[in-house]
Amino acid sequence: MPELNYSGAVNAALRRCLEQVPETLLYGEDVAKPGGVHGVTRRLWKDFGDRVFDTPISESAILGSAVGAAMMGRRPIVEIMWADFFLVALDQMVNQAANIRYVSEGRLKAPLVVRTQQGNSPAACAQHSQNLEALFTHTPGLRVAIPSTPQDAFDVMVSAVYNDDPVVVIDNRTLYFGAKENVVTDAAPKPIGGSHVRRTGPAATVVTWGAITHQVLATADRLAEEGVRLTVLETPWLNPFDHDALHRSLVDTGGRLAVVHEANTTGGFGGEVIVRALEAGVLSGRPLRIGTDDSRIPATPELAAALIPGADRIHAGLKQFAAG
Amino acid sequence: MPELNYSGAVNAALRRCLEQVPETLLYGEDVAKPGGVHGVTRRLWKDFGDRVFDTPISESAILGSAVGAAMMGRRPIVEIMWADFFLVALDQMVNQAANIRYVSEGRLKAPLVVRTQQGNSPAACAQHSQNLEALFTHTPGLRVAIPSTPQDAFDVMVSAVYNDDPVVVIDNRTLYFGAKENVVTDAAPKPIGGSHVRRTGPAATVVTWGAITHQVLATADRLAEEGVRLTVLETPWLNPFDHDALHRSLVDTGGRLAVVHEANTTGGFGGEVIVRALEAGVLSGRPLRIGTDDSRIPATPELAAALIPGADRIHAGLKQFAAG
Amino acid sequence: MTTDRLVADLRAMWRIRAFEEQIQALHKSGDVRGSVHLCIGQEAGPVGACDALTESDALFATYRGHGWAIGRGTPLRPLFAELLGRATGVNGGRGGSAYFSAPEYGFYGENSIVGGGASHAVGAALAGKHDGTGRLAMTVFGDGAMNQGAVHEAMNFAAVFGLPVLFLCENNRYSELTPIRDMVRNEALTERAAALGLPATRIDGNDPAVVRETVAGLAEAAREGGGPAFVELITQRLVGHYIGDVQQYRTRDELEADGLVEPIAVATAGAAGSGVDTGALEREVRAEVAAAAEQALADPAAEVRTVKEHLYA
Amino acid sequence: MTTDRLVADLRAMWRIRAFEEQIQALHKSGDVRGSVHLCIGQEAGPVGACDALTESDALFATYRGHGWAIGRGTPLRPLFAELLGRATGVNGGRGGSAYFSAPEYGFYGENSIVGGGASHAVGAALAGKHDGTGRLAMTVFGDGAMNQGAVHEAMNFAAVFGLPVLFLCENNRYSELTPIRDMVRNEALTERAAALGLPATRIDGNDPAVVRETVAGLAEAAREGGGPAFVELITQRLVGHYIGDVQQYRTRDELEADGLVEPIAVATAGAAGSGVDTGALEREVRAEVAAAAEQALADPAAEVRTVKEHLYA
Ligand SMILES: Cc1ncc(C[n+]2csc(CCOP(=O)(O)OP(=O)(O)O)c2C)c(N)n1
Ligand SMILES: Cc1ncc(C[n+]2csc(CCOP(=O)(O)OP(=O)(O)O)c2C)c(N)n1
Ligand SMILES: [Mg+2]
Ligand SMILES: [Mg+2]
Repeated sequence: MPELNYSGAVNAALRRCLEQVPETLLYGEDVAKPGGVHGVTRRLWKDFGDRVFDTPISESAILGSAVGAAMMGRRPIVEIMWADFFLVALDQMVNQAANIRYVSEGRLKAPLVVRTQQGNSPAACAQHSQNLEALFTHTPGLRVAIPSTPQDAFDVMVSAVYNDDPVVVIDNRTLYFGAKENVVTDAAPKPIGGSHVRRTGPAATVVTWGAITHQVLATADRLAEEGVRLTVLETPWLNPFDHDALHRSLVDTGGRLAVVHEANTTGGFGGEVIVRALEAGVLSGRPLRIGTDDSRIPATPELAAALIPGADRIHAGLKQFAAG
Repeated sequence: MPELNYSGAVNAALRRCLEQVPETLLYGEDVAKPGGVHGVTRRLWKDFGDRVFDTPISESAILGSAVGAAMMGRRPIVEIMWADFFLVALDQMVNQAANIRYVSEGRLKAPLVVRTQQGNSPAACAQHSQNLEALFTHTPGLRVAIPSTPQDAFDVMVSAVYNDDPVVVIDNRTLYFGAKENVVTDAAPKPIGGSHVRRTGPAATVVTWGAITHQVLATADRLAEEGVRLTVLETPWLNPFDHDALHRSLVDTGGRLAVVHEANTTGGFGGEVIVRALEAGVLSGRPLRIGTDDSRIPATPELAAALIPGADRIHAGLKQFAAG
Repeated sequence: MTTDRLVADLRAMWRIRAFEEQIQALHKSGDVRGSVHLCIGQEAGPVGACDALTESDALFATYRGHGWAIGRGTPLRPLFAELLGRATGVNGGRGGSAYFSAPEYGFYGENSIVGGGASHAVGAALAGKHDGTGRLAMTVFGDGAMNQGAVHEAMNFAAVFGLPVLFLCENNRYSELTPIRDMVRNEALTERAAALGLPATRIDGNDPAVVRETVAGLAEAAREGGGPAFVELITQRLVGHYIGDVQQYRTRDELEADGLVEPIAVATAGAAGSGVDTGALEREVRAEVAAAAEQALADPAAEVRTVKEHLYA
Repeated sequence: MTTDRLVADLRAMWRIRAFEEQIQALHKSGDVRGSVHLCIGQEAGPVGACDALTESDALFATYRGHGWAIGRGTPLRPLFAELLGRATGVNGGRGGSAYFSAPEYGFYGENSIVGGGASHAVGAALAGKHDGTGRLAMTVFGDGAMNQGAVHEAMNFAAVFGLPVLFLCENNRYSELTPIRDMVRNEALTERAAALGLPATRIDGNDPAVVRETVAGLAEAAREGGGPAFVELITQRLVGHYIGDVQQYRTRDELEADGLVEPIAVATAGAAGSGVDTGALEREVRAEVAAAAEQALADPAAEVRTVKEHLYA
């Protein structure tokens, strides 16, 4: 069982898929010879030849060619370097990839995986800081994942590649060079979906995904020391979303639900999670929603920190919520 | 007070703005000489010369040039023929227009208006049927309106043009040739925002926007005859959204909230409306959300009708809700 | 050209035209609903170009794609059925006139986003490089689509990787209601492709023989590793952009001139000159097409029961 | 060229280089944070091209835009302050290295989306057609941006409407870590613009005099109604794509060769040959730049209190 950090785990998953799934291709801007701007795809080009290649700065052609190749039986894995760049070619995801299976009445399919990364990192500009998962979760026909650990990064990628629909896998670049952990790399591919109960406690259920999960877990631990025990449910898959697990969990936590995400609050996927719980009748009282304040993201880290939920805000929010 | 149908009202508003606001420009694909594919911009080119012009099929250049012109003090009004086509150039809305004021710390602004129309009409294909308002309501920095009557279509356009931020105005083509009504065309421009209480009744508050409003109103009238009186709040502005009016209304309707929209349900703006009411503590019991089933939209009208809420589904849903 | 070939082409073009005219009639009668884009006047392109394609090749078209689907050999009945919203339609009525596919005939779909399908063809060729077929991919779009960035990206992408993709631009002089000459500064659209490194040629798109020969030659070169190529077919639509477009933006003179050069008029004159009974040919084809429409009309409606299927695997 | 001009150009280029080197140092010290794209080696472009612009003209650049902001006359202190996250920054620290603007100096902003700013320049020129200024707009982007559909659309749009827009492509041979020659089939990028109807020329982008003369000529033609034009500046960056890029993709030979032709080396040799004390000039500029950095470092931090302002009017 290799010890891998997040980027190493993604790399290992890509390697495994390239080895075991001959239909895979891997391409995007700077992913081959340079090994990716974050080094995630290092050495794959050396080992898999022309199945791994660099492309022009042409997001529409990257995504569109992946759609076309997938229609013909390939399983392309392509990279959009920053989630913000999806926006120059979102058509290929929403108008094209998402429609293919349904509109052809199942005669065609588009089993492609798009890797990207998103979110803010210190001094990233407003055009390199957005969290855009809600654009994809509002698009029927797409699958969406957003892992936060090396193991999940590995598993999500393998599941995505074996899945028969277009999947968007969203990393957060601040995770790439985090701590190493032992990663199981030889398990059979799992179906997509699922969630993890990362902490258990009766005070409330906190749902979270992506990089901010780590802050939520740290907060939960801190609160546990302060005598407040929370359940934390991490949902690396947003579509399919594990509403069942959440709703079961809410039974044990008195229907008290908090959602924490880095995306800006209004229209973020957190709202959907809350409404589904409400509709299912498993919610009790007012929920708590912690997201980035509705704003553009300023470059100066101290300014950004005033908008994006950090440790203190999450701690204060959850503490008050658990008490209330 | 002229009698105008919806398209006539938009045309009149554009004419008024072109007359009274010399900074305005109006352009897009087929909007000038042909007068628009739906005839909405008829004759404006004749009367305003080169301030109204046709463009290449280049959505990125249309939107981007509007951004640039707006930065320099113009007030461009541009058309994206179908909301679905935004997706080839969403960058210009989300990464560009939305950032300009904030990132420049108020030194620059981008007062542009983008007109579009959306939704399904009989036999429209999956790439011409989407309701995409949630993409814009999740984008801080943009304003979003979605009127349903000639008067609102007129007022929204005038308010949008006088507003200093980028505004997306979303029509629904099935409304263009509806009934005529007397339209006040000479009132002073109003600030953006606001909502209309279209029906009053104690059973519940129903929030709705866009073309489906007409079905909600017809349903409310039908239910009133059946003895169930609903409050219907139409919100032609989604950003700014009139949460205050809604929350006030909920006080009078026992906190019972239903939302009806044509956009697909998961991640639709309806969820946000519900969560805000919940967070504000003005919601009681389970709300009702009626939206299109999460799906791509099939071309055959009978198939589409099985997914998109129509009169019967809205009636049944609201009736059961009011009873429950 | 042999008379046989001429007759075969005329027949093939008539099949497309008669199909489109039948759709016009079915639209009038309310059986076909919604927005429909006919290719009347542009039949020579599909008839000439599809001959260069083998079974494993892939074609990607636009909303004006009925003729191209027929060109690839898709039978008429399931096409009619698709536009009529029948369960027997090529996509069970999900696609409709503007966005159907028939992959079993190598027709990988129309596209209702201008320029949206060009990069799909690039991907299909890319797939062919790895799946052992060496597949040629062809994509067709209009003159107006040349102004869409996605098309530029697709051509460059194919060029960089030397992929066997043929980009066919059907220049019918209009984008919806706007003439292309008003929307470009340089009307030589081929130069755009040439600048990206594609052999690019403008041809008479009204002559199926010219189209066939040109496309076949480029297809061969592409298959041999020569990379993508671009062909501009000069043609015209004799009808509106969509059914209902009354074409106020065109003069009667222009429409009349177009009528003189349009492919069926020209081929009919040629065939008649060789002694062919073109009237009989036309009647024969029309009967065949009408029969297909009749069958499709009798087919069962698309099943509402299954409307939620096929969103995901 | 006169010695005065040579010295002025060398001084102007040194101001940019010294600014960038100061940023490098401030990045190392942790005062400037995050991703920063330096234009070291590319100073001749802004120094030569900005001279063609008047006050009411508008310039749109990319993330590699420090030199262009300086070229337009933006003072150094508020630029340093912006990158240092100071309240006195040109955008109060909202923009940062990659996305700031200084409209009071005709600098309408960097852009961190490749190709994202090209159409803004088109709009600025369009505005000028209606606001009485007849404004010229200039946009600068890299070689890699030529593969972005948005740039193609912007050039075509400007061409169709004959707008006075100068499209400057700084060809430094790389897009991030990938050479442009691997990403195009035809390396003559000017042909792309020419195909759209723009006069297009490739020039030595390392010589400020050549840039000045070319751009001034095209600017004049554009102002006189000649429409947009395209210039490819052949240049090089002497540093990584961003601070921290160790450039494993470049050989030592290549970097050495670049060092021989880069603008400051060439201009220094020229000036020294005319008897100029280039060492003194360099020291003088460095002192000025260092002083501006010092001042900016002493400026107050961006105010968190105001972080929610300016989202909407
Ligand atoms: C991205 C996008 N923009 C606009 C449209 C609307 N539209 C549909 S067809 C068309 C004209 C296309 O003209 P051309 O490419 O010449 O093809 P033709 O219809 O003449 O075959 C336009 C603008 C669209 N479908 N997609
Ligand atoms: C739409 C988009 N795609 C990708 C990127 C990532 N990216 C940033 S700079 C760059 C390379 C650009 O190269 P070039 O245009 O040659 O400019 P240079 O950096 O050499 O000045 C890339 C791919 C981006 N910022 N925007
Ligand atoms: Mg055309
Ligand atoms: Mg470059």
